[in-house]
Amino acid sequence: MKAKEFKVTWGMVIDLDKCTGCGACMTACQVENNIAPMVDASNKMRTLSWMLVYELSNKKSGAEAEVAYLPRPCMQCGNPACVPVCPVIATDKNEEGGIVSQVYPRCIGCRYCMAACPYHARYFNWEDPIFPKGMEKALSPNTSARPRGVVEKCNFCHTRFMQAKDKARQDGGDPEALADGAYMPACAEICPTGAISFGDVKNKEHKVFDLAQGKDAFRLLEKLGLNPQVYYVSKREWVRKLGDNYAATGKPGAAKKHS
Amino acid sequence: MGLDRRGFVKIVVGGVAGTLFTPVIWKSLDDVSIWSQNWPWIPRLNKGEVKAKAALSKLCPAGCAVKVKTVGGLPFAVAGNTANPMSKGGVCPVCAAGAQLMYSPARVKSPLKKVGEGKFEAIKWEDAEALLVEKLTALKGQNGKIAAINGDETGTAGEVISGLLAGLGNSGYYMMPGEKFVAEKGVKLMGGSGQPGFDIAGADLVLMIGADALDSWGATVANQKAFAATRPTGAAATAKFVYAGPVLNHTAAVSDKFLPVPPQATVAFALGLANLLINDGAVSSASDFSEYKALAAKYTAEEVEKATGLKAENMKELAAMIKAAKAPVVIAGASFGQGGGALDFVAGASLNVLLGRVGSGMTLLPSAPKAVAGVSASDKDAGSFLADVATGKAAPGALIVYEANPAYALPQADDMAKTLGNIAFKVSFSTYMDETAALCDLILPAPHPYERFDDALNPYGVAKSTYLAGKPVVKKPVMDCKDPVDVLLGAATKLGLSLGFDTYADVISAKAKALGADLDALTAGGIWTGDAKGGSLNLGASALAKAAVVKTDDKTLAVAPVSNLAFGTATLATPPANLLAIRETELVGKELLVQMNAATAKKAGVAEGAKVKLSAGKGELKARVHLNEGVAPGTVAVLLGFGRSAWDEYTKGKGDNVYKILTVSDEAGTGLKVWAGSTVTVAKV
Amino acid sequence: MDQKLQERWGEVMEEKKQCKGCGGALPFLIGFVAALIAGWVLFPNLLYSKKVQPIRFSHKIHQEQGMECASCHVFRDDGSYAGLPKNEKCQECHADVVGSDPAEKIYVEQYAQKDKEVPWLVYQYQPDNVFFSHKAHESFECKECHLEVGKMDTPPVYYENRLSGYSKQTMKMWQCERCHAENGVSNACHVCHK
Amino acid sequence: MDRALFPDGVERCSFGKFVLWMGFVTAFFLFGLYAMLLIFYKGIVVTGLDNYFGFGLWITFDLAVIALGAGAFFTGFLKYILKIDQLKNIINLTVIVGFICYSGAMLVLTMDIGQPIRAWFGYWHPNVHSMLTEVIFCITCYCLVLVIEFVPLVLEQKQLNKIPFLHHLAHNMHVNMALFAGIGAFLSTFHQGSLGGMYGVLIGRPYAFREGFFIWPWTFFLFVLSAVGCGPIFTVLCCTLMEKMTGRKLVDFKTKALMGKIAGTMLTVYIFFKILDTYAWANNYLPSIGMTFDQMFYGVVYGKWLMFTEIILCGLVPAIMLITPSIRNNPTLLYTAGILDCIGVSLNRYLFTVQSIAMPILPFDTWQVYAPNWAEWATSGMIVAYGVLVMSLSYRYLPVFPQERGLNR
Repeated sequence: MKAKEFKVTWGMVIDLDKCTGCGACMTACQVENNIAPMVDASNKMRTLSWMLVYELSNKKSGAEAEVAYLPRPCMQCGNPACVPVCPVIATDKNEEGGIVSQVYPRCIGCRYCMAACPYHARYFNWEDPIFPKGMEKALSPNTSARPRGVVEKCNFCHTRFMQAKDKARQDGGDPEALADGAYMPACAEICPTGAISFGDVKNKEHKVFDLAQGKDAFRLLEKLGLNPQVYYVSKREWVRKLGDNYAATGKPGAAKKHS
Repeated sequence: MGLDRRGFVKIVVGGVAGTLFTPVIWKSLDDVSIWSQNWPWIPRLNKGEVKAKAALSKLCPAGCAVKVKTVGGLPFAVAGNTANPMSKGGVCPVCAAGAQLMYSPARVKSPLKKVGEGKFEAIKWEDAEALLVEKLTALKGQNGKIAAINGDETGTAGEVISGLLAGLGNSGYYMMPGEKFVAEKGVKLMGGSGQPGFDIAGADLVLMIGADALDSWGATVANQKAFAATRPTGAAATAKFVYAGPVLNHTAAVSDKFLPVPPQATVAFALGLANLLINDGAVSSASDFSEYKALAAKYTAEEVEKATGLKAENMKELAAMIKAAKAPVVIAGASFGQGGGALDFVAGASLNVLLGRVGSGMTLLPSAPKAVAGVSASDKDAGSFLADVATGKAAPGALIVYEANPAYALPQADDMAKTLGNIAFKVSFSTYMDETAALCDLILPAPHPYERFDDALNPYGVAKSTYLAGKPVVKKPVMDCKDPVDVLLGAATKLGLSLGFDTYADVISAKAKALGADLDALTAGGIWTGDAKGGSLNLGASALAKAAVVKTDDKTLAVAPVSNLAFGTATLATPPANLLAIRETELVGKELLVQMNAATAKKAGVAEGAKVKLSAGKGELKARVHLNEGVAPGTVAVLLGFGRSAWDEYTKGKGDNVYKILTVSDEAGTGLKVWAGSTVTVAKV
Repeated sequence: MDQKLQERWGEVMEEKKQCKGCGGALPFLIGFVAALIAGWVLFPNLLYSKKVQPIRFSHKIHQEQGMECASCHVFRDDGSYAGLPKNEKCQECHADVVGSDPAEKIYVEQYAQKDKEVPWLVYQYQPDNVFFSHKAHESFECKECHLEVGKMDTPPVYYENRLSGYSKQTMKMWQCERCHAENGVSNACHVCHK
Repeated sequence: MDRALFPDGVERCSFGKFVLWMGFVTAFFLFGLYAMLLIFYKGIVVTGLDNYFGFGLWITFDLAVIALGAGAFFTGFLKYILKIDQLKNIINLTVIVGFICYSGAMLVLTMDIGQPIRAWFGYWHPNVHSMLTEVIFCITCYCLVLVIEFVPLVLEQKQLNKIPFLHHLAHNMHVNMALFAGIGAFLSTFHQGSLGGMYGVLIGRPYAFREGFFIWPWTFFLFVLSAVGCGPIFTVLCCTLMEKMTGRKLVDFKTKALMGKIAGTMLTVYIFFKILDTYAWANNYLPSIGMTFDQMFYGVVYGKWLMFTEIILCGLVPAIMLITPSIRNNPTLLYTAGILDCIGVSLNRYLFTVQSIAMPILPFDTWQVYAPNWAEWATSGMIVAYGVLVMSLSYRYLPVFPQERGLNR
């Protein structure tokens, strides 16, 4: 399948040197997207975490020890591994902005997309969403509640994108060319250190345009050729190295695209 | 001609054929699939207009100025308030979960009266208030019979409580031991007065000794914003951050340098650094400089390495960084925001004096005018008080607990809880069924921050006098609760004493007026800031001289409680929406993982995953070991906020409570109760 | 074996003869027609339950006062659509009974004054998983998608599907898709789903 | 007492004994049934599957049985299209085995998906780019074909066959069987391939990803070959097992050996390309994405030994054994080779399913270990029990083995 090109490409640039790993993004994400609280949430094998903050270590000790925190939303790959495999078109990458969709009423829960995604960005609803009595009154209007048995994932808080377009229309602006900051996912909006920047990586007006091309910018598993729309930035080489696979020889493999 | 088998068959066949040309099958199939896509037991979304209302979210110790998003009037999410210069649009992980906390299963739903061990019955408000008044009337006028513990450092509610007590002829008003409390003691030891503040935004080098300034110390979000401002993505950093503490925590993770310093070695580290600076030519006009110089000289590279395990070059490198900095600031504090000795503070603060940064990097806040006439801030801490109760030195007949959880969040927690239980009448003003409330004879549910008026003056750490105030976001509380201050004011009237106010709202507007702040602007999400007074401080040499020399022994390990704001605070168990933030290296099922580095583990004879028992004093804590090279030598790091015995299914019985194994000791020289750097013995089980 | 077969075959022939009576295709036709009637006439009545609006709201009267659709069904500043007005809006005129219509009296006494919102039935109900922007469809006439209630003195009956719980008028996905396709608008999933 | 229902001129065990045996198997079946109902009621949260292992025992089981069931289409192809008449002695059995494997696999699949009610979406909203869509189509269609192939066998049951209509029906179906065999061969080839393709296209899973020809990754062809390389011999093993249990000769050894030869030939072709493919993957593809062969394996659970067992011990060895007449014609060795062959192919399916998703792709991630829980085992066991039941009934009442009378005279 040939990867589709878009005029607008929503992308994230996450500054790993600024992320303290406080977890506010995970909370904001869970709230925005109506993910029911999980009793045993430290067991990451059964949780729903559209946004998950990984802890990276340089494996040294004492005064040399360093850790970095890596927030992992859905990469919204330009050449997604998950979309072509879905047997029922419950997910597509078809809309201006290049956000990979996931439609819960269509998904049959075969989990083939989960097997396909190397970022573990896709999650399966093991159980029906059970909110403590009364807490359903605090449901966000932006994401429909999912039944058990379907797969879901981060969609850059897509409803906020739609709302931003409506706002633009209301104010007589161009919904297809939103201003920088007009559309912000919950995680980017709430991050107390502003480690997460968001915008159109193809639009010079948006600050992510330059950030994504910075010399310290990199993407996860670039060599697999999935062409993610999420970029990371770190001045620490060991962190950048952990962003992609390197052969035991230490030499990076030839940047080879498969599509 | 009757209808025989064959004819019947024909009719049926015709019927089936005909049905295929009707919508019956196809429409039903379609509708059933639609039904399967909207199962009736899946919750439906709320409809209506989406608004964002300014609120003061005092869920975290400092309080976040936030915008609460509502749909059809119901809060559902939290966004930062970009207009507020303190939080600048940032939100801490606890306040981010605020909307869901309104419906937390742990909330106290109505006034409760104890009717036996762990059994409560719901009662009406008038009965509850009557009961409170009755008990207080009985003890009115007998000093020492009525006591109050306040866990809210910043709210004006404290003034009302102490005012009430004073009115009842009692002086037993105690604060939960926070860092502010210790720091003010430290400032006194340095010949000054007032609450110290630290100007992170204005510094080009920030040395944090113990203080977890970017996750849980002081005005966290403001600190994070100040840090972020010096770290423009894709450009050069404009300030350096160094963290010296027992654990490679969230603050250390983003700092330019992390220096592992065991909790009990803070003084040695600071004075060792002072020594290097002085040798580099640093001088101070402070009266006790020569004394200080002589003292620091004792902390040679070898001494420091012995106490901290830090190599000489690490210290040299740091000294050089400080020397190169134009506006350095040193922040000293316990790594978990309390229990630190005043000397730990003095040692760190003295570096600011030495570097001539008092009044700029480190400030002193003037004491603010009071709203309630004739009350003074308390300098007595709940820990010492309960210790006295235990030993019979104090014998209160009634105890009022406001926004505090002493049964959980004081050293040797189990003892504290026992002592607490022995007090005849205990009333807790609490939003949630916490460990202390569960012990009380009367629980008066307090509103959630979105349901109440509240304010925050000078959250610890701010460089300038700062005042925030908030008003309710929702029309009426979702539970049958009343504002504690309103209740107390009502009680006061019934007890025949007037504090000059009927409601907390009145108190707050009086406070605002006293400060010269515009209340409407504040409740709209604004802020009031006054200026900081400089004031001269000495180096606290005479106090530091008494600092106990660190004793190292092989049988025990220093325990470093690690605070992670997302996991909640002393007065708030992990919010349901934050459970995801707990890592599999921190909690497995119901087992807490304590962290130590490989060398320490080897010394203690334990390995990764080993079941261990940490014990000190009468307390013990069960956990598993997780090896973490980010922990200082000879130290075991334990996460705070676990081992809850009340609250809800999401937190109850998960992990173990580190407070249980913290032991109180009297600080040499100051006589202050300290428990940072207390030691534990580790045993395999 | 062959013998047996012969006999069976004979019986079969017998039956055929007897059956001449019950006229070839007639029964088939009877069944066929019966099914058609059941399917097209009875079934719809069974499938939908009829409901009436809590208040006999007359769009006609309001229009005669010179009101536009947009005077009550408004866009908010953020571009979202308010849909059916809330008491707040209605009370601008109906804080107290102003007319003679009994329906108004009911509204004022049972809802407005009790500060209770009217549980209007929405003919174009869409489920939670649909995101529909009225703003994006502003250029269309309301009646192109909605029942033309403007001239009605009595709101039409509300038909609720017993299986899916949707309104009979709820627009189906294929209708949305067709219109999008005809107007060259994207049919990507997230254009309409959330 | 049920003697009247037996095929003409054959002996069967006593009814009591038969009931006992059926009861024994039914017990397993019912336990599995309980697990299945529990899964439909509570969802697959009751299984051992998790966020890392969306695929597990069930998918492995499906792929394995579908491969082993390949005897049906391939033998059918040889018998009806290539007219290798000797295969008529075993063709019925291959059909029954195929039918059991495919119907069983489909049942497992409906359990495996999170929303069984929406299983039909595969037809209603197909995504033509997805190998899985092709699998859903072909498997269901081919299962129908197998039913059609199975029906005449049922109709030939002594009593049923007395009804002339059914008799003629069966006869006519037999006459046109070549057509169905053709369709079956076509469908099967494709979904066997698509099952391989499913993994081959996983660009994010270096262990499984393969380049290929046009839209088909190499795994597409390898899966077809491996299936036909084990299907026929699996039927032989089933037959032999039945002979051992019933104590009656059912198919002459010549036919079995022929099946062995067929499987062996295909297996040899397969293993040749499999080795080429593995070599190219390790030396070409992996370096191109900066990974090494060693990174693909971990400890014992995911050790290299698995791959060597699959390719050498259970691939190359049986291949050689089966194409060498002297070895093939020795019953014991033939069956040993057959068993190795089947293990090898099943192991191949396991590795593609589990190892490829157990491997950490994110450099800061770690290997995860997967263990199926009782619910998965029970339900898989239910399918096996179901197969045994169908097979037992067929053997007792249907004329499955044309040679049986002769061989046991």
